[in-house]
Amino acid sequence: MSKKIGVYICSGCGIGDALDMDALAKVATKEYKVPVCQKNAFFCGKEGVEIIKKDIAENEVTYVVIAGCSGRVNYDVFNFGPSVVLERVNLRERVVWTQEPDDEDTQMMAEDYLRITLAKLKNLELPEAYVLENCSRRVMVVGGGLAGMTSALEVAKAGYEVVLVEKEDSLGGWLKKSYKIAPLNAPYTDPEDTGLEARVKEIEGKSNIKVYTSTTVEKTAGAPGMFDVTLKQGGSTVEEKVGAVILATGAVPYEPSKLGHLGYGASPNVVTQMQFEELAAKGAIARPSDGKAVQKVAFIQCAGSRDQEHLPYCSAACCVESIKQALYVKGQNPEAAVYVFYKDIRSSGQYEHFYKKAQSEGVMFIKADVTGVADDGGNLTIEANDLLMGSPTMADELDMVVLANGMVPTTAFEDAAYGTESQDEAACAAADAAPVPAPIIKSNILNLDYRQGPELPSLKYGFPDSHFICFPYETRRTGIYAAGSVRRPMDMSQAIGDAAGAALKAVQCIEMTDKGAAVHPRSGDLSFPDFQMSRCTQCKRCTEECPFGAINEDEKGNPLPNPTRCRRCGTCMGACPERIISFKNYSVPMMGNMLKSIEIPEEDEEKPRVLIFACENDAIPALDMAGINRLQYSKWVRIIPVRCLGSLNLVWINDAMSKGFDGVLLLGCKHGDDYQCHFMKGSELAGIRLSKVSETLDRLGLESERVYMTEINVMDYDKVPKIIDEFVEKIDKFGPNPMKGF
Amino acid sequence: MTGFNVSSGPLKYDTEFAKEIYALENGRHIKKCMQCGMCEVSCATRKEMDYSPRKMFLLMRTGQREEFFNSNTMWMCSTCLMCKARCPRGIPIVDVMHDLKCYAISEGYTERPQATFYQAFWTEIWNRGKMFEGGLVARYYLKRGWKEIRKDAFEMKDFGMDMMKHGRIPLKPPKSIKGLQDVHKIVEKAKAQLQKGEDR
Amino acid sequence: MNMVNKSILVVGGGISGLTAAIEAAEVGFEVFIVEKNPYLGGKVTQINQYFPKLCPPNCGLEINFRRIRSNPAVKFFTMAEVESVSGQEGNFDVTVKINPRYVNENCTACGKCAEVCPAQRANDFNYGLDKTKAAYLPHQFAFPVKYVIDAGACQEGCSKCVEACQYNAIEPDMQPKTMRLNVGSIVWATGWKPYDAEKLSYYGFGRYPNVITNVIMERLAAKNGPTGGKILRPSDGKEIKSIAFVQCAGSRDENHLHACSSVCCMASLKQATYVREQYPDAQIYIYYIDIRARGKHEDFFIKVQNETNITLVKGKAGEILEDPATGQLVIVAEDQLKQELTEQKFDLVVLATGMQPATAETKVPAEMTYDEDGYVAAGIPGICAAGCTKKPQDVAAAVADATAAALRAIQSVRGQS
Amino acid sequence: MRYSFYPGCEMEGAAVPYLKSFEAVAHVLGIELKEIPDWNCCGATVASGVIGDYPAQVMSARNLALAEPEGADIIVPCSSCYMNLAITNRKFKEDGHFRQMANEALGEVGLKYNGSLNVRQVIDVMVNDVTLDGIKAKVKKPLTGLRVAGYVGCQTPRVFPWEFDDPEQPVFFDKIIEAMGATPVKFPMKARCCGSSHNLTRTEIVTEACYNIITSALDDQAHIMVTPCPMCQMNLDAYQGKVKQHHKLNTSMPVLFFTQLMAIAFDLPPEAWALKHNIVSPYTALAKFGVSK
Repeated sequence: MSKKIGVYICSGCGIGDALDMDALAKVATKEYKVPVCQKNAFFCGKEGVEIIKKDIAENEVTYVVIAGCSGRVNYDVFNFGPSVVLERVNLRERVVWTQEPDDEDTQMMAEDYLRITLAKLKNLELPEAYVLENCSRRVMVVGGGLAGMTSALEVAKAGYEVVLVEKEDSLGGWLKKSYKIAPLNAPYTDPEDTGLEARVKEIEGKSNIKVYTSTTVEKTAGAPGMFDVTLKQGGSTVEEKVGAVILATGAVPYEPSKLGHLGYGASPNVVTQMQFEELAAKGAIARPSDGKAVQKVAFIQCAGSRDQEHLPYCSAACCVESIKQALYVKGQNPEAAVYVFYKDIRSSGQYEHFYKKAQSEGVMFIKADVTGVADDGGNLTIEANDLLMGSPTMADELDMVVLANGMVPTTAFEDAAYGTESQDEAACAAADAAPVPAPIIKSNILNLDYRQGPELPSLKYGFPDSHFICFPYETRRTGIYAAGSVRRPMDMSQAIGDAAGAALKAVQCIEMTDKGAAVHPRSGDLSFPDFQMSRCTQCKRCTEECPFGAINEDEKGNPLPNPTRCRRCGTCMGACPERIISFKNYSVPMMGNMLKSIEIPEEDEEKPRVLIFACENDAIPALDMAGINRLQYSKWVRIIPVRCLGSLNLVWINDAMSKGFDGVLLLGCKHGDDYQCHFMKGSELAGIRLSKVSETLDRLGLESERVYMTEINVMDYDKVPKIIDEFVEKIDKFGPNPMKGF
Repeated sequence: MTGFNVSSGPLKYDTEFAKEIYALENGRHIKKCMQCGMCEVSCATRKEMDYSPRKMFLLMRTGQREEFFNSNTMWMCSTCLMCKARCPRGIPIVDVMHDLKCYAISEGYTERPQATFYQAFWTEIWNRGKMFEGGLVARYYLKRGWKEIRKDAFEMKDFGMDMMKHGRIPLKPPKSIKGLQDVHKIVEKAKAQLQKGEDR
Repeated sequence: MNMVNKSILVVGGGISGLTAAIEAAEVGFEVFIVEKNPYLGGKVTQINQYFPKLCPPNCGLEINFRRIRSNPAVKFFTMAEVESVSGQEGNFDVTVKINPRYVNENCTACGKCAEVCPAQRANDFNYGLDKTKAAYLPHQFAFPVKYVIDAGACQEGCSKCVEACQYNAIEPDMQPKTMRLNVGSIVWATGWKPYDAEKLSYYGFGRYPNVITNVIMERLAAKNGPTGGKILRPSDGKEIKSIAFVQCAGSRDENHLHACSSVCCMASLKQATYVREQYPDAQIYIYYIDIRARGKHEDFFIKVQNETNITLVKGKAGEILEDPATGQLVIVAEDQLKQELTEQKFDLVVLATGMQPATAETKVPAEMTYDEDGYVAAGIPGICAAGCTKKPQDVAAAVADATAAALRAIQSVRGQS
Repeated sequence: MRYSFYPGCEMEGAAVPYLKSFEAVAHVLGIELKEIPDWNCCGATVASGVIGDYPAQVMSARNLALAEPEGADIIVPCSSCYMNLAITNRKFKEDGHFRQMANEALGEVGLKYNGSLNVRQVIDVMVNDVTLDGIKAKVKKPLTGLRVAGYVGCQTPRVFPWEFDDPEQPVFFDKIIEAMGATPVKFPMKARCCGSSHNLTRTEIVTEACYNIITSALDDQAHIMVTPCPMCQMNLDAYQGKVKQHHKLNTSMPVLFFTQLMAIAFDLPPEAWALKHNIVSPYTALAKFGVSK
């Protein structure tokens, strides 16, 4: 495609009153020799758009630059199809609404923004998608329990093939051991049949689901659209090619042997929820010691959960499970005495109806601290402090005590995540609400052939959950989605919905990959990083820093990129000291040329220049918002958006300083425990890189404070002008960059 | 209302007494209590009551029968319906209090003046088909005895005089209704039905 | 057999509807969103921060809006409502009423109309706590970035905005329009509304100015709210020294919302952190029946408990009394762990009012079934519910549910072919 | 507007001014009253506590059965009577088993009730059938400037919460006061308990409750208080002397049945006001409306 640039300068919304339109046009036509440049007072109007469309059609304009409002607005009217490159120069929100009108410096700012964009276009190519030749359109689901079976069925019903892998000899997971499940449907009052048989039958009836039982995943290699999975079944192995993976291996009960203080082990009649479930499934619930039908049963909630010594978190499902099991006992014998000792009854949402049902059947719920469980010769006794009576109490002559012993994700299990010595530290750390690093659990589930570890990174407590509230399926391993109680503690009802959601994400990843497009958050982006391997020094920074584990390494340390794992954040590009990584529409030289296009006034003009690299996810909308609120900030700054601060290459700082900028400000997203960086580590990595810059600057005799990074979120639009002004003020105090003019 | 005046040793949960109470006409609704405490706050006579309803239910499940029946809780209820209207579990607490009154009377816990008052009131209705205030007062004091009359007579003097003076206490009791025997038959039948648990 | 239409209609442009629509579109399906407000984003646009991360909803919304901007498969209609649905899975005819915005597509969002507008209206975005002009941008982050005119608030005969607008964007004569859509499947995601707190007579909302609801608290704490983010008493604009959160204000209540609304415990714990940040010494009380901080949210519960001057009272707040002279409030409640009846004074009381599904009042125009609170219990082939139309849930769960709904909608249109 | 009329026992005793004024205003408003023949006591707040809810309800159902042949809804001025009859009636309508069993008991004396009637509280009838405009139309002597505390009492609004009014802060009674031209005051205690039948057994409960109610009305500068409830009126009126004495209160608060005030507003003859029965004198408060002994 030939590159023919058309520049359209809008004078509407007060732009024309504040700026010299002709001078702006001159930047395009004279400085940049742009062949087509038009002015109009209302480009977003029908006629304005027609002008542009006409140029595209008749004048063969392929690169359109609209200098007017922010790209957040009028995106729909300025849509000229995928074959036209569109760039917006934000004169309105970023210049006119934040600066003095009709002022020399405002004009200079506007002209610089036009220059930046035109410089960008010089270096920008329309990306061509990385399209796999044989993109696999199959989904592998690991785990054949409730969530896994649900995911498999949902994917299959959407018309895709499924490979369902279960390590046991039949499907079902916990459902196999369950007598019934908590209600999934209104009126949410009675336990329901597990529906296991029907589900298995449905799976068997689907020709597009291939089930492997007694099978584990030995290795998962490749990338979305082309995962090569080695399955191990008995002594033999099978190879399967799949496009996406759903991890639905669930959770396991917390190890009851650690619950000796609640009587576990002291009597066979102290059982876990799961053991009780198995007893119920056998028929009449009888106590293990002598087979006597139960008359008096007590449940102890939070046995392990919500306990800093054991599981600091709430296991989310146990309250509802105990309510269900209490109803088993009542169903078997309405006269039976059933007690539930609890901290808080967490029958959230519509499960309130279920709680009420159990109460109506006569189950007694007792808010109490259990102080001991004793075996008094066959029968059990619970001693407690009844918190609502403010009195010590006891329940005696109990036939059984059931411990609601919570759940531990399978992704943490091999590591024996909690209850061991090493893990006590983790528990203590959690107590202090100190950051718990995201360890990659040494587990044995997916066995990813990834440079960055064999399993999904955990967020906390071994659960590989998303850190994003808005994006619960965000994953740090593209194309691999966790679903059900492995992801976070949840009940069965939630797990079913969760499994269907993960199914969509898997299918979506396949469709996007098939088109060569990125998935969330840069969904649809066709660009991908290109590695100029001849100049690679095997420093491994790209492979280490990629937040998504997209880049493997060969034995020599050469990066082996997997474009379909890539999320296009540019972290690798920022990391590379040799600057060999670039995207067609985002590259180190492109950004360098953009910043170099900015005119730096002579020192004696006393017009300092500060360059701002701003993350386009949060900082850019915040800057727009400052404009919408007409908040004024320094006229000396020039803002260049970046995909993520993680893509910041240090050479840009060098370039900026040697170009004569007096300071560089970096605006990124929050990092740390509650990070908001959409690429997880962008701002954190930028911070680390910058620490190296300051040494260099110091060595050059430049104040290291001339380069400063700070974190803002989208709502900090009111703070951003202050941040900018304070930084500019500080730079002002340092005086001009001594390298100006060199 | 106060905290629990109970022994310091551990109290045993006991479902037997609870079963007895659950078996009362509205007793089953008690099971739904989630111990939120709304009834205590809502009660018009909370300052007088020994135990709020929710605390009564706790006494019940720890089997403290004497403490339960000796409390004044049910007798303090003034039927203002606030707890019933507010109870988030929809427990008709007022109706439960009716049951507890009935049960207390039938179990012989009739020492409280309110028990006398209730019985006197009911006798009025039973005898006439209607209530006659003069008759009620007479019956009440007859049953409570001289000591109480002497104590109250002074207190009640102004009230009685005022009411009389303004023509609001008829001197003669109203005539019994014609269908008094019908009322008796209906009530006897209904009580028999209730006894057999046919009401629900 | 009828021709199968492969497009999907999503009713409701809140976080659930947006998610369902975008997720389906990113699989490659054409999607229509019908939203009754003049902007997309629904309730979460009015939330200051999400729990437990305390991050701003606009961050995720901006990303979602960017996904819409870059995906021509998503089309949306604001100020629109579904009037009727006929047909069956694979071929639904839907009538959509589009209410007049009085501002057409020419709007550049320059703001001139609002500048010259002489009339004011109560700002529903801030629950009436402040006013906007009759010509207004619904809120700063509003998407689409287009002004709206509240014709009911206009001064009679006024045409100042029409004259001021250089782009002929204002059409005072705009009429409601009816539009027909043919789609293969429908996702119903009309969400929820806060339960009417005036029905909780014992709490005095509506009578006592300093009794507010949790959704109002979000606006008070929000930078783009009526107080610029400062938590102040509505009665006199004063700073606060004490505040109480009243849990289960309407939820878990046979007289009001039967179900637990599942988000209010976490929401109040979160709002306690808003208060703590602005008032390091303020006394914060939380009256509760059970604290339902499920799963990993327990961490947040512990974090808040560890703050100083936070008191959790096990006992439902019974009633609130007001001293009309000072606007001070007294909460009467039973502190059940201490076995005593308490009367505690506060400057401000926040009622953690629960969720009522929109479908409690406005049913789906199809043969759906509902549970006792009005949540959709079961759909019909081709129509499924998503998010808080189905059950009370927090944002993360609603988004997961909406993602699942997107798949079911796709199955409906795929399964038909 | 035709109704079967259930007066209740109090109307023949302590609440005689209620009966007199109610019958008079009902006539003016076009409310035709047909007294239920040979009605019996509803059971008050007491019968349930002695014989149980069910027998008490069946007893009060006799009144419903006697009224049914007339085919008109039942109007009830007394709040306790309303509570018992309305709850019983609701059970007949909604609980098939109850209906069957109760009719079995009523059948003992040849009665049957099909649940065809509605039991209506007098406020409900005034607001929804007569309508506020209907009341306004009959006002000859608007009570302009009279500040009135509308004491609804506890049971009336709470029998069926929200069915025709807010259970704790009812508004319709105030609207009736407004329709008479008077000014209803805020009066937050308007639906709090007056102590009810504790007057005999524990007088201090009543005096304490009445003190709080009266001072709430005084705080809001009410000139008089009106109520639709016989028990409340008696406690507030007849025990007011005691309340004042006990709490050293100097101001009096006349407490009228609202129909008495209505009779004045309608400019009916003094017999209809029936003010001679009031213990706390209302004459000073009402003097400017030409009310005197």
